[in-house]
Amino acid sequence: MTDTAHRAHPTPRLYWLIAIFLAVVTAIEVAVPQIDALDPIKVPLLWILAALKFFTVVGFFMHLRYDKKLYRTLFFFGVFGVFPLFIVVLLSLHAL
Amino acid sequence: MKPTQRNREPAGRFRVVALVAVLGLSLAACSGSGPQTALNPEGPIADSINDLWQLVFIMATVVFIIVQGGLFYAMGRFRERKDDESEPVQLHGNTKLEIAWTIIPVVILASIGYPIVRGIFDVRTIPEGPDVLQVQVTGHQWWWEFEYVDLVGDDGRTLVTANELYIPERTDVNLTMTSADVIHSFWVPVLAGKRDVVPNRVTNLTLHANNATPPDQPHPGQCAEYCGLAHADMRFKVHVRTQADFDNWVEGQLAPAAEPTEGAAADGYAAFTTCIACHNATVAGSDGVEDVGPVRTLEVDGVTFTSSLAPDLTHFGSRMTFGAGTFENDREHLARWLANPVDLKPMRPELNDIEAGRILGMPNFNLSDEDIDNLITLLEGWK
Amino acid sequence: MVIDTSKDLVPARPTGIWSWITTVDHKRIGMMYGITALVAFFVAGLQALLIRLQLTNANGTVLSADAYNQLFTMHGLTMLLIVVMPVGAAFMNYFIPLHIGARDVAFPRANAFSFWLFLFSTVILLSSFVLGGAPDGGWFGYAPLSTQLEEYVRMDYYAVGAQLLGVASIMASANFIATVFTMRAPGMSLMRIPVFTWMAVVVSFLLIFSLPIFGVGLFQMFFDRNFGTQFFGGGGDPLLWQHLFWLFGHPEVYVLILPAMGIVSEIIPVFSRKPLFGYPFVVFSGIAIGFMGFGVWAHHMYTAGLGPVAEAGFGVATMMIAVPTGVKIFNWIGTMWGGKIRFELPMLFSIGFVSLFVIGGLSGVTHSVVPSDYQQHDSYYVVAHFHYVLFGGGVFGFVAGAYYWFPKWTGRFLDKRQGLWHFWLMLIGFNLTFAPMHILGLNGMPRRTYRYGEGLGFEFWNQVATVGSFIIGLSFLIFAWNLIRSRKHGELAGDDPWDGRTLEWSISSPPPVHNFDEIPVVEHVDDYWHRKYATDEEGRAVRMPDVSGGTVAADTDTGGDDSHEEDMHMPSPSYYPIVAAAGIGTMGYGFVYLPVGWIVVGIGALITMWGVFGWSLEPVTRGGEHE
Amino acid sequence: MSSQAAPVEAHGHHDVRPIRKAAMWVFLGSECMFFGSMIATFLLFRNETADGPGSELFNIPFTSASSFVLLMSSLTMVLAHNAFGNRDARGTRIWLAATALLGTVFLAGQIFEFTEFVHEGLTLSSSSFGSAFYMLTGFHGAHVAIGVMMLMAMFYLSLDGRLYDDRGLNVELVGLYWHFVDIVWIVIFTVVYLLQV
Ligand code: HEA
Ligand code: HEA
Ligand code: HEC
Ligand code: CUA
Ligand SMILES: [Cu+2]
Repeated sequence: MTDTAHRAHPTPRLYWLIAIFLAVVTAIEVAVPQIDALDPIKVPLLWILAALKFFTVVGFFMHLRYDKKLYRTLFFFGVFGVFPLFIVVLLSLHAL
Repeated sequence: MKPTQRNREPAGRFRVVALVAVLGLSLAACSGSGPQTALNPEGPIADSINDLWQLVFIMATVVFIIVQGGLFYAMGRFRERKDDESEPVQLHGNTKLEIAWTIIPVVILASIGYPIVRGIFDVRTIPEGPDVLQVQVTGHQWWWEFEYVDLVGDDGRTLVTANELYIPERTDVNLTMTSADVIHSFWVPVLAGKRDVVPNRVTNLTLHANNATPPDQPHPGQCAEYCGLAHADMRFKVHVRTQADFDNWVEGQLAPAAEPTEGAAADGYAAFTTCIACHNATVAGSDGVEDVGPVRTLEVDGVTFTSSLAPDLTHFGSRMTFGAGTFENDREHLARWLANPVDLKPMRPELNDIEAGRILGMPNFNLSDEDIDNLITLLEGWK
Repeated sequence: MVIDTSKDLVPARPTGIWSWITTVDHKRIGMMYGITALVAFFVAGLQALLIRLQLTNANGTVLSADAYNQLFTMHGLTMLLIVVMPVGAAFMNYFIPLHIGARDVAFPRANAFSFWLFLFSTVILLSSFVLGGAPDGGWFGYAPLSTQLEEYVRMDYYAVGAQLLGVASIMASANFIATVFTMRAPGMSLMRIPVFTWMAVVVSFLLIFSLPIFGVGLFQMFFDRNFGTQFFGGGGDPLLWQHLFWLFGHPEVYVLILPAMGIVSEIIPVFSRKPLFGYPFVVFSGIAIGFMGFGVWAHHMYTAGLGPVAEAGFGVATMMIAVPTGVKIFNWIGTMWGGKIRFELPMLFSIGFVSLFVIGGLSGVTHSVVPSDYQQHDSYYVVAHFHYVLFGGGVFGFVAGAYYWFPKWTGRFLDKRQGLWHFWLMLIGFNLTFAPMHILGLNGMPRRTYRYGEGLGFEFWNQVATVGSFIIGLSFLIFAWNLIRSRKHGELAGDDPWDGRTLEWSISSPPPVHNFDEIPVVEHVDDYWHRKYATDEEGRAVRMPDVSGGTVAADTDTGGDDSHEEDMHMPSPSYYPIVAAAGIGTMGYGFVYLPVGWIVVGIGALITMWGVFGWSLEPVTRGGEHE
Repeated sequence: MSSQAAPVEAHGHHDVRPIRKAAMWVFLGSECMFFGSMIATFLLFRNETADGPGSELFNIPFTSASSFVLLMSSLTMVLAHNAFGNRDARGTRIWLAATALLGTVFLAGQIFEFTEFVHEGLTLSSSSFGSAFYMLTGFHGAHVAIGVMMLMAMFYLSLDGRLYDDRGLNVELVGLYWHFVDIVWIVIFTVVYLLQV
């Protein structure tokens, strides 16, 4: 029950690297709408980039990669639950 | 193993008899009764729904009998007996059995999947073609407005009426519907299932009636989505006519009402000036045909609906009922209506805001008995 | 009531009103949920009786339309949110820690806070009757009707009351989840948890994930009413509300039924003297119901115009819920099969549950047949369906639980003769009331109508229903009397009156404040049964000679000695939870009466802050060092 | 709300931290649904501007900058947590303050943005678009504000060395909450701003 055997925690160095990574992705995100050539894939691309940032923060800053599986299960119910539900809602309202 | 119980006690037998009796009764009770029933369809659409219902009902009954049978059997067979000291076998389950009773329902349900999907498309297909009668429906708190968009009179006006819908027999009728305020639902059980009438949206419903109704026995219909205070009294009638009778009716309705020139009706017409703040009537007077009241429209999703403040009264005399299909159209009821509408039907006229187009019922105008009498004569004369 | 604990390191049971107000004991909180819900049941039942009186004859004149609309709305809201959900919470509070071998829930003060917030929301909702009118938009408050009359505060009561109930429920659910996942006794693996507690977990997840959606809808409703936003009116979309509502509303109906299913899954094995048939199947079917329950919400919107494809998809998905539900039904019957069934009261009500729930479930399946539902939707057929599942299912299940666990709460039995009267009257009355509604609905009687005309043929069955409803009422008068009397004068029951299987029966009745003298070490599903019984070579149960039921807890030879606790500090009582909840309740009243109410909101916010700060600075346990 | 009680000894050998973290994660899962509903509402009304002002008001460079600020506050937060884990009270204090500061800057940016928009005629009641926009970003802002308050509470506790007391709320939980508020903004920034222009 009380197994608190975490994987080794990341170091501040890693945190800084991740922050730089996040900043770069953000820069790309802001750039994407400006580039006309990317227009056809803009929507999926932006979603993917957002997801990348999202899970980077969750995994490293929130330590979900290193923490108990229980937490992951609890949280991912919400994260992955919300998408299908509202995609169906929006489809049925002809808003997608 | 336990000794099998050969002789069933009377109690057990009684239970079975009771069960059969109850089931038989409920089956019998499930044949339709009353004019608003969904179980005696009067048209192909309601019919196809009913067929599906019967299929599912039988299926459900079979499942019911099996499950209750199993339950009651277990109750009788495995009850604790005084002479029996032994403990039961501690069985923890049986995976094969459990998988079986997971799979079997799946199969049963999958088997009605196809009829369901087909049923939906049957009922929901919007009929097309020149033979289809197009009617636009606007729901209001708490009455219905009907406009026959393809039926246009000499003066260019379309046929607008309220609360009583006339349709020809054996013809597809396409209702295009919206609401002026809150959600309502259009429901004539003998002809079709219900369909919500939603503000800001356009919905469709198909009606198709097999046979003309006797003049005094139209099909009753009712608003089926709770829409506030007088939801219960938001009813309507559907008159089915032979094509010839229908054409006759259309002709009558397209003609304007006559402006009375003498007698009680003329006095009534004078008093009618109060009413035209909300009610319209198309009247042929000395200076030609004129809409004496407000005529308003509502644009939703590219469709233009008439959306009046109150029911059109041009041919009020020809209606069987009023107050949204709730009261007999006779002098006695009308007198009570005009004396104090809220006394007959619950409404909230104190919240009316004519400017904003928000009407929640007809106010009391403290009309004199004489005015009331004259107004009734006027309205009853407008056949 | 006070037990002699003789060991002075065992906390004594405090007494007096103040001890209830400041209590953080999950058992007392459970009791308070239960009592509140019972009172609310009588209120909502009385409302139902008025509804029935009004509908007895065509054009009934007992109630005005206005009164009727408030009554059915509040009847539905109260029954669902203030009766059945809290009864579930009552059982969960009381039995989750007992079932998993814990001393309390994870966050006792948050637990108390959840209760008080629930209580204040209840007060807010019910007080609306005398403060400007109760909500009258139906329990699902469809927009734009619910946002239409800004001048009436009625639907503000709805928006605020339901929102606060939601917050309370989310907190309670997070608490239960944390409790079950992190505080189980040694050896109590997930697949050894009693089914009731499993269902509580599923319910908690359903609430955690569905209530926020409802919360957003309620905010939008509230903003539309008070701040001129255009979510549902103006350029907005009325169907958005329906989606948000039913995304909550449908999981909600499983929130209402799963605890009852859990209770029945506890009772049937005990009175069949056999383990639950296919425990894993029952557990997984519950989880499956939870998942599937999230995917079928639009079956309440078949007539709203979603389009044939969506309707077909939701129709088929809805039908499939019959599968995991059926698994439960069949496994219950399988449990009885080959058992030795004792028809004690809890068992009678459980069998009533199974039998009636099947009827309600099957009518649900007929609803899921989309074209059929075009006719049935918003007719009395739906009313029949949901009373069969909610009353025939939920209420029967909870009443079964009450008869089953009353001896644990009080140490005494409920009177059996009165119980039998209760059972039979309730069974007959229930069927007389609600079976005819199937017929009425199919014959075209719409629901939520305060009157119906003559000539539609509705009178006869309505009269039958009214008679039936009074028979139900009578049965509950008997029940109430039984509860009140048996608490002090019932037959003594001992600690393990039914030869129970789960851990709660291993401790005294009523349980001590700290639940377990020693945290038990668990080796089986139905661990307590296995301490009492072995099986012979045929697989039949054989009572083990040396252990006498009910005294196990006193023996100290089970479990390792390191599990023996030197000090048993229970969380100390605190009045901050009630202060914080009262602050939020005050804010609630303020929000109803905006813009004047802003002052009240401010006052409420201050009280809340006081509560929250006090709460966070207060040491957690009596023995706990602070600073 | 978030300061929950923890019955330490009552649970014997249970370590209470995982209990609270479990509850926090469940709460965050629940918040996903909360924000998901509002994001869906926004998507539904993204074009319902009633011929009034809409997404053309957005100033992407400005919002990008404030998004960046919030993103970096996640870095400072995780550094605070790291210092806290190393029992480095001074480091914890500094990084907590930095996080609260960055959060405040973000909030200030949002207030500035809102006032701009209102000037341009986009209000809560001007259109469904406005309603959905303000509701979503407003509730997010409220979350940030609550986060800042919790950070300041932690900062205050760190001043007299009470950070390590057993308490319902601690740096780790505040951190989880704070990161969550950040990742929600990642999605909002994409959906509301980037996808609309
Ligand atoms: C406890 C609450 C509860 C429960 C458990 C259920 C269970 C089910 N409900 Fe019900 N329902 C409500 C409460 C509940 N419902 C309420 C309150 C409303 C009305 C809300 C309102 O409008 O106010 C409603 C309305 C409602 C509707 C909308 C009707 C309408 O307004 O038009 C539908 C439509 O599909 C539906 C379907 C179902 C189905 C398929 C199930 C299934 O889960 C049932 C499954 C169970 C069984 C089927 C029986 C046992 C199974 C077997 C014995 C196996 C074999 C069976 C087969 C092969 C069929 N329900
Ligand atoms: C758990 C949920 C639950 C329960 C238990 C009940 C119980 C009852 N309901 Fe309920 N009902 C709902 C949930 C529930 N209902 C919901 C959700 C709605 C929809 C609301 C809406 O449309 O918005 C509804 C709607 C509804 C309607 C439809 C109203 C309408 O659409 O116009 C009717 C009509 O008969 C009705 C009747 C009853 C009756 C007679 C009981 C009885 O079983 C009640 C029995 C209880 C008592 C009688 C109280 C106990 C005893 C006393 C108070 C002592 C006094 C006794 C005597 C004097 C004899 N209910
Ligand atoms: C403020 C608006 C208003 C005014 C003015 C008004 N009415 Fe009405 N009237 C209504 C509304 C709204 C209804 C529909 C009520 C319902 O059935 O819900 C109605 C219904 C009626 C009906 C029944 C129509 C039907 O087919 O159901 C009659 C007849 C009637 N009014 C007559 C009159 C007369 C005569 C006057 C003038 C003395 C009058 N009304 C003035 C609003 C008004
Ligand atoms: Cu219109 Cu109900
Ligand atoms: Cu449902």
